[in-house]
Amino acid sequence: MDDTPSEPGPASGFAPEAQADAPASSVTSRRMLMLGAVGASTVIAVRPALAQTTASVLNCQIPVPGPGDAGKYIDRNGNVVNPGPLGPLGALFGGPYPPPSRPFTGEEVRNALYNGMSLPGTTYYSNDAYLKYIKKLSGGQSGYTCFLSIQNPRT
Amino acid sequence: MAGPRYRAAAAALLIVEPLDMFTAVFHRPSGVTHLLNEPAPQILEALADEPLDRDALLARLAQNFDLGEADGTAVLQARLTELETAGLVDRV
Amino acid sequence: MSAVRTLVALLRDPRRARAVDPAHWTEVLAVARAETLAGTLAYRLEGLALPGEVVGALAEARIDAAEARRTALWEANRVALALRPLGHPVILLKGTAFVAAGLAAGQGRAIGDCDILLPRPLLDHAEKLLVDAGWEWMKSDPYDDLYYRQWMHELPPLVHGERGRMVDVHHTILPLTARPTPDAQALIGDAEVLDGGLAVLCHTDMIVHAAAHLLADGELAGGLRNLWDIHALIQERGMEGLETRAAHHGLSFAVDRALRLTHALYGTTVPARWQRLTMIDRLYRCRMMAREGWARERHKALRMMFYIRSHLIRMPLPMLIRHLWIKWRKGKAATGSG
Amino acid sequence: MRVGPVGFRIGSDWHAPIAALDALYRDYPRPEFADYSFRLEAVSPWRRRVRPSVRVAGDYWLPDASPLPLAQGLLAAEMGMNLQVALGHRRHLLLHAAVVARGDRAILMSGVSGAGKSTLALMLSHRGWRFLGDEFAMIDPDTGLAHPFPRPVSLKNESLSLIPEGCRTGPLLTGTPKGDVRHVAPPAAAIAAMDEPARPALVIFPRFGFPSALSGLAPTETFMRLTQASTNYVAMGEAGFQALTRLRAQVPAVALDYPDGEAGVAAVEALWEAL
Repeated sequence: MDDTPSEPGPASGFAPEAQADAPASSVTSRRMLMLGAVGASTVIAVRPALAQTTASVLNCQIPVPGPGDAGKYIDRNGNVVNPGPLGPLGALFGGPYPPPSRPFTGEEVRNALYNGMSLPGTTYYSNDAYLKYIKKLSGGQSGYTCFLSIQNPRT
Repeated sequence: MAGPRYRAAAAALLIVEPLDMFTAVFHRPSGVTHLLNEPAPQILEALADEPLDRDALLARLAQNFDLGEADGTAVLQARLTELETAGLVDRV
Repeated sequence: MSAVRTLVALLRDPRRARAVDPAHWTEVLAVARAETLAGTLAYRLEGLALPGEVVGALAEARIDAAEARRTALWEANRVALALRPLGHPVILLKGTAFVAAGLAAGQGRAIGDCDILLPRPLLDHAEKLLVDAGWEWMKSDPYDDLYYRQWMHELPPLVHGERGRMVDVHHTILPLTARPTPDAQALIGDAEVLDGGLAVLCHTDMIVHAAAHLLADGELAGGLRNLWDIHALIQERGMEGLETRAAHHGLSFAVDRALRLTHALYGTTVPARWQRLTMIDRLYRCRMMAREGWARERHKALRMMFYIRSHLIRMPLPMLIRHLWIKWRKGKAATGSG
Repeated sequence: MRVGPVGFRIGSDWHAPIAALDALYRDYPRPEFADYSFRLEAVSPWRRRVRPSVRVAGDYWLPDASPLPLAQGLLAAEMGMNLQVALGHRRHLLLHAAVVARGDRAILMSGVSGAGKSTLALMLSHRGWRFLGDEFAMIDPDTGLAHPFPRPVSLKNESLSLIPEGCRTGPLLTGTPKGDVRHVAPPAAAIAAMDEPARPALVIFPRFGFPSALSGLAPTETFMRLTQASTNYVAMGEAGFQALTRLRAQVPAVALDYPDGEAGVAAVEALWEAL
């Protein structure tokens, strides 16, 4: 181990002021340098902690589907589709599933995603379909901010 | 020829804070903080003084470090692409 | 004096700041935030001897503006990088252009999306390049998508998957459905090239665009900010050649009105013929200043009128009716399910 | 009203939430100037009287936030204040943390809702510690000092039984999105000292309801946890990076699991003694 974990020192980095003497010391040690794998990543951007932007995040809402798709159903893969031939009965036969009667709250979605609870008023299958829909949300869609805000890596 | 030459963002554009195996870098033009893991900080260091193409960079790194047996060309290209996307290196 | 009037008066003449009492500052700040003019105000008032709390709040607005500037410039840099294969400079519009060109109009300005202008034949290629570089479509609705492509002056908005920033790729500065049809070729041909694969409209086109944006393309929401752009552009670099250029683009009426309004509100230096407001101008001014001390909007009827008008300007009546009908049905379906 | 360095102007369509705020915030100054304005508004005109329902509208707000019933107006006001600060404040680096101090040295206890930081801070404040806040640690980027932001503590559910005797409290709010909630005004001394900053001396990431455990953190982990705990780290730009790296480099940080409040207080005080 040639790393000193806590104290930042010239040996560990490319801090500009360290450049004058750093190369010499790294040459002598010729330490192993791992280039990583093609698919791996060695540059990680620190993102805004949306989880913390407000204490009321758990009170935000995620409509399923968004207001632009009102009346549409959700298929088992989480896509927004037209109602199936069975209409609401599709819920009993593998979908597509009718939209829930109200938007889910951030807290409900978080519990469903991370604590193994079902979304209220759902069956095992419709729960899965709605969650797939929610996971696919992207910027600009209704509920996306809310969804981002519950992505809290900490437990 | 090994394609374009790359150079690291100017030192004045970066604030570097070595942590442990990671290095935190604040990139002034974007306002983004990046956490860099080996070999990204070493690549930036190698590209700080003069622009190098990929093969020259590999040779430079091999001078200073033991890169092991495998051919590093493809992996190094992946690293460069990653750094370029982040704006930490650009092509000359 | 109402807070919005004070805001305008302070932008016009910062020396009046000393006469504002603390309680009124609270209102002025709320209104300035609602009009996205807080940063602009903060730069205008920088260095004045004001109460400590007010100085602190204004400093905060400057921090925000500085970050907005940084983010906008970086986004422009990334867009230019992605579009490098086009071999054509990326013409920045509005706020991003002001900060990239270092103009006074960019001082403290809030900047949202990255608006760019490209020759229409390059649009498809540009879209592909942006998508390859990590931008994603955000409109999932086929009607909206078609509407954008067919009738608007831009691609459907693209959002960068990682940075979350939106880029609007325009090929002209007004929708194709609108009556005036600006000369897009001249806009592009006379653009001033900057470093880094970027460009901005020439000075007169910037003013014409700002006026068109203020009056012909919007419901006048954020009107005070857009009008301030025009004021700052003229104060910094004059208005020589503006009339001719406006006429060339068929936008004289918009530019004339913008000049009259900016003179009336901000005291912009303009020749005498733009120094008197018409009756209709007064309605515009009233609409732009329709905010009370809590920054809530006032004059509902007037706002509604401008909303309808904004659509009338953008498209012919039969098409408008169809558009509103589709939007209404969708809205109704949405509330029905909620 | 003013809390620490921040002034709020709060308006409402109804009288009740304002009266509740007035009572709970009796000891806070009422300056003329406010940094942020927001209102508690009816979701629509007829919902002022029929099943009245409150939403927050103001300088900063979230489009996705769902409304609360009028009976929970106080909670809406508290959320409104959090929202203005979380989204608008740029003068300090904000960390989601409770802060207590002895003399001029402070402990930052950072954690998500439910980590027990509020309860710990309240208990410590009744054992001779100065209470600087249970929501946000405000770190001055120039000095590195933590500025007090001592709002009332909001206690939830099982913590409600821990409210010490003789505290000023708000009404018990039942059935809120966070369960049963009651706000407890901080000790008067904490409010009186709310313009006196303290130097961070220890950062703790507490976790309530786990067997007692204490672990050190690698620099990167501390760094990441602090960025994740900050509501304005990215918006602060370079100043945020500088403030956060300085805090990381100068102040020791530990993760603390604790089974109950008593054990938590004992562990925090033991850590303090060992500094």
